[in-house]
Order: sequence, then structure tokens, then C-alpha cells
Amino acid sequence: MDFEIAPEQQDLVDSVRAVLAQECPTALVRDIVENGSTPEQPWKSARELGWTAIDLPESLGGLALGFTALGLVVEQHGCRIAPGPFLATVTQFLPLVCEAGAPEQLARFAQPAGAGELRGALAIDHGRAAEQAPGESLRAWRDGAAWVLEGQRTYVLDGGSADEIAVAARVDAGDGVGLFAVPQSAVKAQRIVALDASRPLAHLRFDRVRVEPERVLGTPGRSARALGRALERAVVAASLECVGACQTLLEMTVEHAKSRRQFDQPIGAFQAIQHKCADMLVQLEKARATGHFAMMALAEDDPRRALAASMAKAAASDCQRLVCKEAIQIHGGMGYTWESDVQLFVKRAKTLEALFGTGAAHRQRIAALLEI
Amino acid sequence: MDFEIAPEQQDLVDSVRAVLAQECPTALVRDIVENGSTPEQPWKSARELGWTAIDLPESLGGLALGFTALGLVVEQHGCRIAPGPFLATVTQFLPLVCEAGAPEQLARFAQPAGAGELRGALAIDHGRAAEQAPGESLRAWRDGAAWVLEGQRTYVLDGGSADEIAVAARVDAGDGVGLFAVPQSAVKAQRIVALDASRPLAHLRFDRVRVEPERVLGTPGRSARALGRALERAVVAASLECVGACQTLLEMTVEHAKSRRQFDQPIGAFQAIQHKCADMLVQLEKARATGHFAMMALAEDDPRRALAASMAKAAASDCQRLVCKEAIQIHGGMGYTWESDVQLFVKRAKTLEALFGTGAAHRQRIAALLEI
Amino acid sequence: MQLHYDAATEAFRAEVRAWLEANQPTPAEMRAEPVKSSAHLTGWSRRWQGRLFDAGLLVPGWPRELGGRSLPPVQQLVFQEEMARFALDRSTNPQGLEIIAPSIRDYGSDFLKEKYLLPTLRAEIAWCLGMSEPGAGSDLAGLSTRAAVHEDHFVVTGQKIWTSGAQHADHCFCFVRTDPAAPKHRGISVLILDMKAPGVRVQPLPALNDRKHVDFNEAFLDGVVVPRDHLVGQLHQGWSISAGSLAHERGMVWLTSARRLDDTLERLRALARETGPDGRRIGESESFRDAVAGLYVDAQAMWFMGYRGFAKFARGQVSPEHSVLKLFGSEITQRATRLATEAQGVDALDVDYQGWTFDDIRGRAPWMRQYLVSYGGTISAGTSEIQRNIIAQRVLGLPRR
Amino acid sequence: MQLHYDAATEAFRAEVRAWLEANQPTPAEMRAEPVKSSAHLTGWSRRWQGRLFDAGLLVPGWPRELGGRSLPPVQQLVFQEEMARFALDRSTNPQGLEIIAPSIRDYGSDFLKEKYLLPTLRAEIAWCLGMSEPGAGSDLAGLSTRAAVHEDHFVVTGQKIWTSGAQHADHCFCFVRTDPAAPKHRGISVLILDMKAPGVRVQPLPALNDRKHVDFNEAFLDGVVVPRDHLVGQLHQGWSISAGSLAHERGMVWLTSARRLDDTLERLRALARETGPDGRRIGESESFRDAVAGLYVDAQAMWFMGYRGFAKFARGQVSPEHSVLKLFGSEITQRATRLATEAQGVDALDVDYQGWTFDDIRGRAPWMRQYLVSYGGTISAGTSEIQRNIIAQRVLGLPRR
Repeated sequence: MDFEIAPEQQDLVDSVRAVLAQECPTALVRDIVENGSTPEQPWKSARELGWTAIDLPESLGGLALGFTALGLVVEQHGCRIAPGPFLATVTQFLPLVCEAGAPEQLARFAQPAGAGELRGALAIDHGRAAEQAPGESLRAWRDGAAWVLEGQRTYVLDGGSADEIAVAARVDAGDGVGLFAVPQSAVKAQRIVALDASRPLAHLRFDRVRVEPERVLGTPGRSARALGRALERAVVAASLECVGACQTLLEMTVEHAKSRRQFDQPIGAFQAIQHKCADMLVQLEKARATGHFAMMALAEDDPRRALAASMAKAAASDCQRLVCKEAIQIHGGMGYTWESDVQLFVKRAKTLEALFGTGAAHRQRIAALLEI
Repeated sequence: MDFEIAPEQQDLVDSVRAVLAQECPTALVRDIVENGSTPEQPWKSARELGWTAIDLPESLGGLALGFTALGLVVEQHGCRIAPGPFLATVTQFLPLVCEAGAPEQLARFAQPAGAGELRGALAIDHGRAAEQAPGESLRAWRDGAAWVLEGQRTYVLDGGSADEIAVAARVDAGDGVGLFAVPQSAVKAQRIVALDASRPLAHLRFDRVRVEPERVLGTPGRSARALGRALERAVVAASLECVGACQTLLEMTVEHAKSRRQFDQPIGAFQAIQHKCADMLVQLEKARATGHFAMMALAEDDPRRALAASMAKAAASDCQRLVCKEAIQIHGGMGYTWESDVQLFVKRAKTLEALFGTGAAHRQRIAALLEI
Repeated sequence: MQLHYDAATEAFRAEVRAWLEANQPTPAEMRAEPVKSSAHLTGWSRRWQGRLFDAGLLVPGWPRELGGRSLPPVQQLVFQEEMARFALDRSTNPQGLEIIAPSIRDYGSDFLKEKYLLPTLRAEIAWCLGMSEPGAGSDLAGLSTRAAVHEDHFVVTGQKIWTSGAQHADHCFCFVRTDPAAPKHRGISVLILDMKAPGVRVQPLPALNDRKHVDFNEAFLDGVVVPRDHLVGQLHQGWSISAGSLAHERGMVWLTSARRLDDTLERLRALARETGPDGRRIGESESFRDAVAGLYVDAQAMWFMGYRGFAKFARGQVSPEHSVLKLFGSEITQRATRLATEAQGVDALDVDYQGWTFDDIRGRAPWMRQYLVSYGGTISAGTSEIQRNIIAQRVLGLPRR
Repeated sequence: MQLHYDAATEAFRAEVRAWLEANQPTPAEMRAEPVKSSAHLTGWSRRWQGRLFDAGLLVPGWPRELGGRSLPPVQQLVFQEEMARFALDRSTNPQGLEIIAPSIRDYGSDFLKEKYLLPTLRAEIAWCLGMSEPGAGSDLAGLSTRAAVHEDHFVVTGQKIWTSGAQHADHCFCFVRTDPAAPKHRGISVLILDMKAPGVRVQPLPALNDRKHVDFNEAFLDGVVVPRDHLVGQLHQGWSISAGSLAHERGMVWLTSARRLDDTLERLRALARETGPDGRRIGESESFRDAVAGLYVDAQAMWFMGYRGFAKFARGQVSPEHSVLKLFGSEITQRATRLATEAQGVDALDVDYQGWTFDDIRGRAPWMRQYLVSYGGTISAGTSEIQRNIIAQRVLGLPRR
């Protein structure tokens, strides 16, 4: 039992932090948001430095460093609100393919994604993600050896830009879950005006999309476990990115409180500001510790993994709720402006809160797991 | 539309305040709690000065000053956490009798209660009070001209000491509500160890209690409206007593914060303490304003009366929740002691929160009334 | 104490209601000319404010010649209630009507009253208010915009921030430091500054919610010449005008808050009928019902608390009770809008909003935008922290440190 | 980073578990002699502490001769986890074992170590801690109990408050002012004071919850003579001992909090199965499930945060992270117990409780009593406000005013 980051993991974290500080300044995010730019960084670094392959087995060209290492890297991405295909490809698309894919599918989808040559997305029902249910809005049925998908998936991260979409659909057999890998070109993507334009979302319309057998992941009707396990990774990763964003919000806020003066004092000398900052730290520490527990639980396939994932999301939810609120409030007028970076981090955190089940949805899931 | 207290009402408030300050020091309450004493004050004053008759029509020997005046007087009782039969007799027993009773029953029960010669209690189902439902734990059925009551009523205020108990029971006819006036001697009362010993509670057991026709209030099966209207009065009165107790808690807390010194300053100079006190005031003002609206709505039989009553209870609930918490906390070590009066006021406020439906129950009721 | 109004008051209400029905601006004219800032006077808004003036309903407590009817407080309140029912604002330049016009009336010379008061009331000119500065947000005493005092003019240099509507305003009611040697809260004066004068530069300061639609600005003042007769009140006595201005600002502001809160609650009730992300009706959630009911109580309590303090407010007094309402109203709005975003779940992430006009954002934009905008309420015009200080020290009498 | 322990550690856990199963006090003996305060050593508690000492499990990180096994930190943690699993405390005089024994070891003369250390560890003597005073609660620097310094003795006069277990303690580890001329946080010394000495008077100070069962006391000290050799550490150097004492107090205290929270959550889950006042199963309420799930996360997070800081804590360092855990744990406990009272509704008003023994109140008494007692957590050993100050200033580096 050891919650301290091991030296080799710390080296990885430090290197990610340094690269992102260099390649992913907040100005880069702002440029996406304001001008719709499409920078090649930090995805380029992630690919070149192998971050995309951290949690992939060596047989697929991966580094096999495990989900713990990946989680720490995602947290660092959150600290810089890094944009780009990393989160969806590595923590959403890849887990589903790896949980459900046959060897040749792993070679076809997972290996190139791990190499950063393929950008993936995961199309699930966010409103049912906490329950790990496939949702009713997308249905699949057998048509000869192939399957047909009909319906929609909303708010798919990178759904408008990914190469391949891993899809969970409702089927009428067995456990009700079918998993598929669909080329993005096969669906109609409608990009939405997303809160955080550096986390682009799209509604995907499946108009009787035909999926050939080699793109069916696992066995429809026997895929609920794979979906659940993949969602746990997506949920924990989203939680950790959220924790990272909140970490930076707290740092920005403390800096502001030290430098901004009112009534002849730094506002950080006022007890009201101090206590708000203290409460922010408490929530941040809670969310981080819970997120770290969850990433270890997944890495070690601990029996508490489902509970741990929902706890991580619930803790991240509490954290962003308070941290976003107080970060804006303590920044005062500046926090209310577009030009302050506070808004960029707040919008990222709120986006992560909403994806893959809100804190409230995961608390209901926790209650169910605890048989309350 | 006028929320300002009229001069003649202010005179009444001032006189009640002065009498209670004289006759009902906190030491009197403490003596009840610590030694089980049974002082004749402040009931004696209430009776002699006609407070018991404030909201009774002149035809029954009342002062016909209306429920608004009564509410203001109850609020003053809360400020001193006055003990005794006033609350149960005047704001619980009397309203049910007056809503449902026939003229001869009013003469038999309401008139002596208004004169302070009869102590009453109201036995309803607190867990269903917000819904104004009679609850299933006490049932009544017809037996010839009489009725028979079987079951129990728990947490009846003054249920062990009142002379007469106004009872709501479940009947199988019509709207399901039957109302009765039962002599306390006819039931088995078990006094409980109540949080606030100056608000004594008893569980009442009805072992096939036979109620003669002249003690049946209104028509069983056609009494839901009377029960609801009586409960509204009980609910608003409990809310106002709670507001009064919270008012004193805030005053005690502010006084303590001004006089207690730590780190070479009065603790009330610390911003954390100031902000807590400000939040307490906000909640108190909210609860008082909402309570005053409700008492006027009842006095004027405004169509919003049911909503107003539940709003008053919900607002009082929010208020006591915060005020009790911060009163203890700001009093620090002293607030944690038995010898401080804080605990007496906290226990009164928490008792009033629990009786006649918690804040949460009334919020559900409000949602239902708003068709949410 | 009573809830109902007397017959005469109800008769007045009926008259007001009929008048508003006949005279309110039409949706078509409002849509045709969207209001783009809090100092943007459009054709319809000028006409509407003119009708109010002529009917004596613009400032009902003022005399006829100033657009009123010298109404007693209770009728002023009823008028406001009816305006709330119709969801109408009196002016599209609220700071001009609510803060600056009363300040000119109370403190301005006859010359200034002549020149500015009626045109303001008749919506012929629009105003911005130059109080906040980068170094003086919550703390007006920290303001550093200088006005050098010359025989017949001032020369103003400095920077204002959070200047609502500066891009559309004709004039700025501008707080400047005229005596840098005096203690901080002394040596402040108020000038009326022509926004088209040389040396005035306005730069938009978009809010966190939206880059394209701007009410706030920075105003850079570089050697702006202001004639001596454009001094409001006495030299170096601006502090007392600021107190007076804020009194005017706050006197009836709770009504706007209460009305907006009612509107927010109505929309929360409508949200309850929508389908949530999990496929259930949102209102089926007990937690949601609990929260909305609690907020409904709070929103109603805004009215009740306002009514309780009403007599005092109607006299235009600065009263610390305003701080209670300001704090309470802004925080409830924030809680309400956040609740909606949380209930919406992933649907809250769609922030598409075309129909923007100034201030509409508070009511009809996606909930997430409304939530972000709600911080304006807890930050501007004295942060929630400042309000709590005021309540603690001025209402409860706790000692300053 | 890993969740599981290595095999050697798990083997140690198995050994501890077997030992605890065989050696823990029996319910019968605990019932027969209820513990009445935090300095009440009963027959069974003396025997139990003695067995722990002999097995080297009393202070597992200490050497054999002091009741330990010189265990590495991870095994100390595993030992604590197992104690938590069995819901066992090491001592019924926790301040003696956890604060005073380490302080004597670190600061006491050989004479004092000889005389007091082993008897304390072996539960032969019981202690109270004399820190708080009426005028010095959160602020130790404000303490005013005087000890006049004579050649071979001190004469102590003053008053202590919140003295847990003073009615049963043999000795008091007492902070006194020995140099009234020195700046406030200097001039403080620590004396070991015989509670049976002339001039010591103990008066019970019952808590808000219950008048009959008392752990807190006031201790009035009137000319109490303390031999010179009962000075702990150097004269006037008590401040550093206080920091050290608190370090010991806080080093592993989070474990007790975390364990109690687990227990509270278990009981909340049990409450969910009970029928609520409205006739529904309490757990059917979505709001209740939401709240319990949130508290469950918090209670688990106590462990995770403790584990994160564990290495530091195990070294017995004063670390501001303790403030995070102290603040967090005490506030969650308060929220959890209040939630229960609110879910119980009217049933919360029945506060009958016969089976009181010291500390049991936290676990098995009616929820309302537990709620009231929870304020001990947010007030004592540095109020929540003090903890927030510490976090802001020492962890986040915000400036003092």
C-alpha cells in the first residue's frame, strides 16, 4: 500500500509537465476557443513521446506502464487544460477496444491509436454512463453476419474529428450491450456550440449504419462487462483531468489573492479569502486522493474498481463545484472577464463534470453499489 | 399590503416581551430541564393577560385579534424559549377544535382553552403532517353512534399532561380523516426522554378508545379540509417559535463575539466570525419575513395559505440549521457546555424543526403544490 | 400587518395595468432593434420611456414635471409589481435613470439640471457610470483617476473599468480624484464627462460568458478636458455623492432582483417538465424537487423581505438591509442557475445562443451561460464578501478590526 | 503507487489479526467496568494495555523496552488498520499514551522518564493535559496560569478548562507561565502536577449533550506546589513542547477519525434500512442516498488523504496536512450526524440513552446526541476556523494580516 508517487513515475510526471508547459501554453487553448485554430500540439508531443502508449501492452507496441502512470499523465494534461485527441483516444476509445477487441481488432485499432496514428472517440449515453447502461437512443440488430446501428449518440467528445468511433449500442440479446468500431465517415456528425470549444462535442446520427463482422467488438449481448470496465477508465480519466484543471484554478487564485490589493492589503490577507482558499484545497486534496485511489484500483483490477471510479467522479464533482465558484469569485471583476484564463479552466472543469455521468449520477450509483 | 407591525400590535408584542422577560427567565427553563420542575409561569401570565384568547372570536370570550397577532406573540415566546401549555393549547389544539367543532363543542372545548382553563394537545402523524394526511398508525371506525380509536400517535407535544387531546385518525370513509376530542385520561401516555425537556413529548396509545358522538369533531370522512387548515396554523406557529429561538441565538452569539477575546481581539472582529453572523442574519430575516407572510395569509384566509405555511416551515428549517450550527461553533468551548444557554435554545429549535414535518418534508409539499 | 391592498390602491393597480397593456413596447419593435448594452437607447426604448414620462409613471414618486405623479410609496410599489408582472424595464439605460438622474437632481447645479436632467429622463441622452478602476473595485477610496483643477476646467487622466455601456453612452458620470493630498476618501469629485471628447478611448471588456456581446468596457481617459461647470456638487465632496448614488441604485434594485428570481423559478419549473439525461422527467428527481422548492421559498422571501423594509427603501435611504437583499438575491440566483446546469447534465454543455440582446442573457440563454453570468451579481456593486462585512458591522454592530 | 501490500506486510497483518483475536478485551469485561472518562483506567483496560505492551504492539514504532517492536511505518499503519477493523483503542487514557508519554520521552529528564514513562505505558498511572484556559482556547499564547519559580519548587495558581478526564487523572501535564515579563509565546513551561496535591480542585464541566456524564472539567489550581524536578524540558521552553505534543496528538489521530467515520457510515447505511417518519424506508429517498453516497466518498477520502500523507505522519512530524484531515474529518462527522437527525425527523427527538460509557456516545447513542457531540470535533484542538487559517497561511502561503 503506497500512495506516494514512485520515482520513475515522478520522472514521467515531471517530463509531461515540462513538455506541456512548453508546448501547451494557455494561449494555445485560447486560440482554439477564440479562433478555431487546430494546433498540432500537444498531440504531437504525446505521440512522439509515447504518452499515447503508456497503458498499452508491449505486444501492441505499448509501454505497459499501467493505468496509474496514465492517470498521472492525464492529471497533468488537466493542469494545462490540454486540448486535442489525447483524452478521447487514449482514455475512452482505447479502453473499449482493449476490453472487447479480438487480437486482430487490437492490431487494427488499438496499436495505431497507441502509436498516435489513429484518433478515436467513444460514443456512449452520458446520461446512463454512471449506471454503465448502453442507453436506448442507439439500437443495434443483426443483419446476416453484420450488424446495423440506428439512432444517435449525443455529446461525443471529438465525435466530429476522430477517425474511428467506438460505439456502445442497445441490443435485444443477452445483457443488452453491443460494442462496435465505426469509421467516423459512416455517421452524420453535428458539431455543437460546446461550453469548452477546446473539448469539441458532436451529436452523431446513425442512419442504419451497417457494421461488418470484423468491426463488431466482442459479442453483442455479452458485452456489458467490457463496457463497464471501459467506462470506468473513461470516468477516472475525466475525473483526473478535472482535478488537474482545479489544481491550476487554485494556484491561479492563490496567486491572485497574494498580488491583488484592496483596502491597502493583499486580498489574500483577508480571512474570508483565506478560508475560501482553504476549503478549495481540502476539496482538491480529497478529489486527488480519491482519483489516485481509483487509478490504482483500475491498474490492479481491485474488486472495488467500479465503486472507486464512481467515487473519483463524485469527488471531482464536489471539487470543481467549489473550486470553480470560488476561483471566479475571488478573482472578482477579473474573474468575470473573458480575458482572464479563469473562464477557460472553469469551462473545462464543468465540461468534465457533465461528461460520463455527473457527480449526482455517480452518487446514486455509489448508493446502489452500497445497497443503500 | 403592509409588512410593518401596526402600532397596536407592537404594543402587544412589547407587553408580551416585557412580561416574558420578567416571568420567564432562561433559569426557569433550565430548572425544568435539570430538575423536572413545573412552574406555573409563563402559562399563568398568558392566561391572565388573555394571550390564550388572542385568536378566538368574541363569541367564545376571545379577543378576536386574529392569527397575525397570535403569531407575533408566539414568536416572542420563542425568543424566551417559553415552556408550558401555550403552544400546544393555543396553536395546535384550539385550531383543530375551531376548524371542525360544532357550536356546543366550541363552547365545551375552545372557550375554556381560550380562557386558559383547559390544556390541550394535538395528536397527529408528524411524519405525514406536511402532506396534511392523517397517517395510518391510528384508525377509527364507527360503532353505533360512537367511534372507536385504535392505534397510536407518537411525539405528541404535552401529550402526557394536557387535559384534552384533539386527535386526527384514519377512517375508511370519504376523505379518510376523522377528528375527535379525547380526554387525556382515556389514552395510555408514555413520556419519552425528549431532546428539549421543556417541550415534553409523549407517545399515546389508543386501545380501542370509545369516543361518544359529542366528542366527534365534524364528520369523519369529511374532515380533511379542517385537519389541513388546523395543521397550517400549527405549522406556522411552530415556525415562528423557531424563528424566535433563532433570534435569541443570534443575539447571544453576537454578544459573545463582541466580548470574547482571542489573539488580542474580540473574536467578532475576525472576518470569518463576521461572515458567519451575517449569514445567520440573512437566514433569520428570510425565516421571519416568510413566517410573517404565512401568518398574514392564514389570518386573511389567502388562497396561498397552504403554500405559505409550508414555506414558513421550510424557511424556519433553513434558519435553525445554520443558526444552531454557527451559534454553537462561534461560542466555541462555551457553546459546547451544558452550562451555556446556547444548548437550551438549540434543542428548542431542533425540536420545532422535527415537529409537524421537517423542512425537507415541507419542501416536497411545496414542490407538489407547485406541480413540479 | 396585512397582505391585501386597500381598494384605492387596487384601483390604481388596475389603471396601471390597463395603461401598460396599451402602451408597452411590442415584441416586434423590440426584436427589430435589439438592445446591445445598458446605455443603448433604441428607437423603441426612447419612445417607451417618453410614454412613461408623459404618463407620470417614469419615476412615480417624483413630481409631474420630472416624469412622475408624486405617488405615495405604496403606489410606487404597486407600479413596480405591475412592471414585474409585465417583465418590463423602464429604461434601457438603467444607470442613467436610476442612479445618475437622481444624483443630478440632488447634487447638480441649476445649470446641470437644466442641461441634463430632463434629457436623461426623456431618454434623449445615455449615460455610463465611472466608478470602478483597476485598483479600486470594492474600495472606491482607492481610486486614482486624476482631475487636475484649473480655473475654468479640469483635465482628467486615468482609467475606468467595468464601465457598463460606455460604448453607447453620451456622457460619463465620473468619479475623479481632485485632491491627491487629501485622505483617501476625501478629495474625490464627480464630473460629467463627454464620451466624445478628445482623449476618451473605450475598449470592450467582454464577460467570461461570451466574447461577442459586450456591456462592460474599459475607458481610458487621457487629458480629457471637462468644463468647470460640469462639476457635480462641491469640489472634493464626491464621496457623499457616491453614497447617495448607491442609495438610489439600491433603493428599488431588490424589485428587479426579485422579479428576475421569479422568472428563474418559473423556468426551473419548466425545466422540471423536460426529460433529463437519464431519460427521466427532471422533476421526478426528489433531490431536484427539494432544491427547487427551497429556491422557491428563497425567491418568495426576497419579496417578503423587500416588503418588510419597503417603507425605508421607498424613502430612498441607504440602509444596510439592502446588503441583505443584494447578498441573498445574487447568491440564490447563482445557486438556482447552477442547479439547472447540474440537473441538465450533459445537456448543459450545449451553449448555443443566437437571440442575444443585452440583459436577455439572464433570462433566456442556456442555463450554463446564465450560471456564468450570475457571478456578475455576486461580484459587482460590492462583492458578497463586502456585503457580509457591511451586514456584520453596520447591522449587527460587530467591531471593525 | 500501489494499493496492495507486499507479502511480508500481509503476513504481519495476519499475525496481528490473530493476536488481536486472542487478546482483545471481551465485551463482558468491558461492560462490567464502563469507562467513565478519558483518564479512567479500569481493570480490563490496564490488563489490555499491559498485554499490548508485552507484545510490543502498544507503540509499535518504539523499541521493545518501551512497548514496541521498532516497526517500520508501513507495519505501524497495518497495525492501526487492524485495530480499526476490531474497533479497538489502545488505551482508555489516550492523552497519556499518545501525547504525554511521547513528550516525556522527548523532553523529560532521566528522572522523569524513570518515574513516569513506563508506568504510563503500562497503564499504571493516568493523565490529563492542562493546556486550555478560559482566556486561552485557540490561543495558547494567551495562557495565564502562573507558576512562581522558587529554588526547588514552583507554586502554581490559575485555572484550566476542558481538562479531559481530570477527575480520574493521577497527574496533569500542565502548561504554565513561568516568566510573565517575556513575550506571550515565551515564558511558558511544562510541569507535571500531582492531581492529589493540596490546592487542586476539579469541577465537572458537562457537555451540551448530557449533564450526567462528564469528561471535561475545570481544574482550579490554588498555590499548588510542584517540585523543581517535575519541570519537563527547559524553563520557559514550553512552547516548543506544545508544538511537539500536538505533533504527537495529530500524527495518527486521522486514523481514529477515519475509523469513526467508517463506523458512522455503516450506521447511516443501517439507518437507510429503517422506516422513516413518513412510513417509507429511509433509503428510498433519493436525497438521502445522494447525501450518504457523498459522505461515503468523504469518509473513504479520509483514508486516501491519510495514506497520501502517511509517510510524513509516521515520522511524527507536525505537518499542516494534519489540519486538512482534522478540519475535513470533523466537519464530515457533523454533516453525517445532522443528516441522520434530519432523515429521522420526529424520531430524532427521542434521546433516551442508557448505555453511556465515555466515548461510546460517538458511536451508539441516538443520532441527535451524536450530532451535538460532533461540535467537540469542530471546536476542540483548534477550531475549524483556526485550521482554515493554518491551511491558508502554512500550506497555501497566503499572507498574515
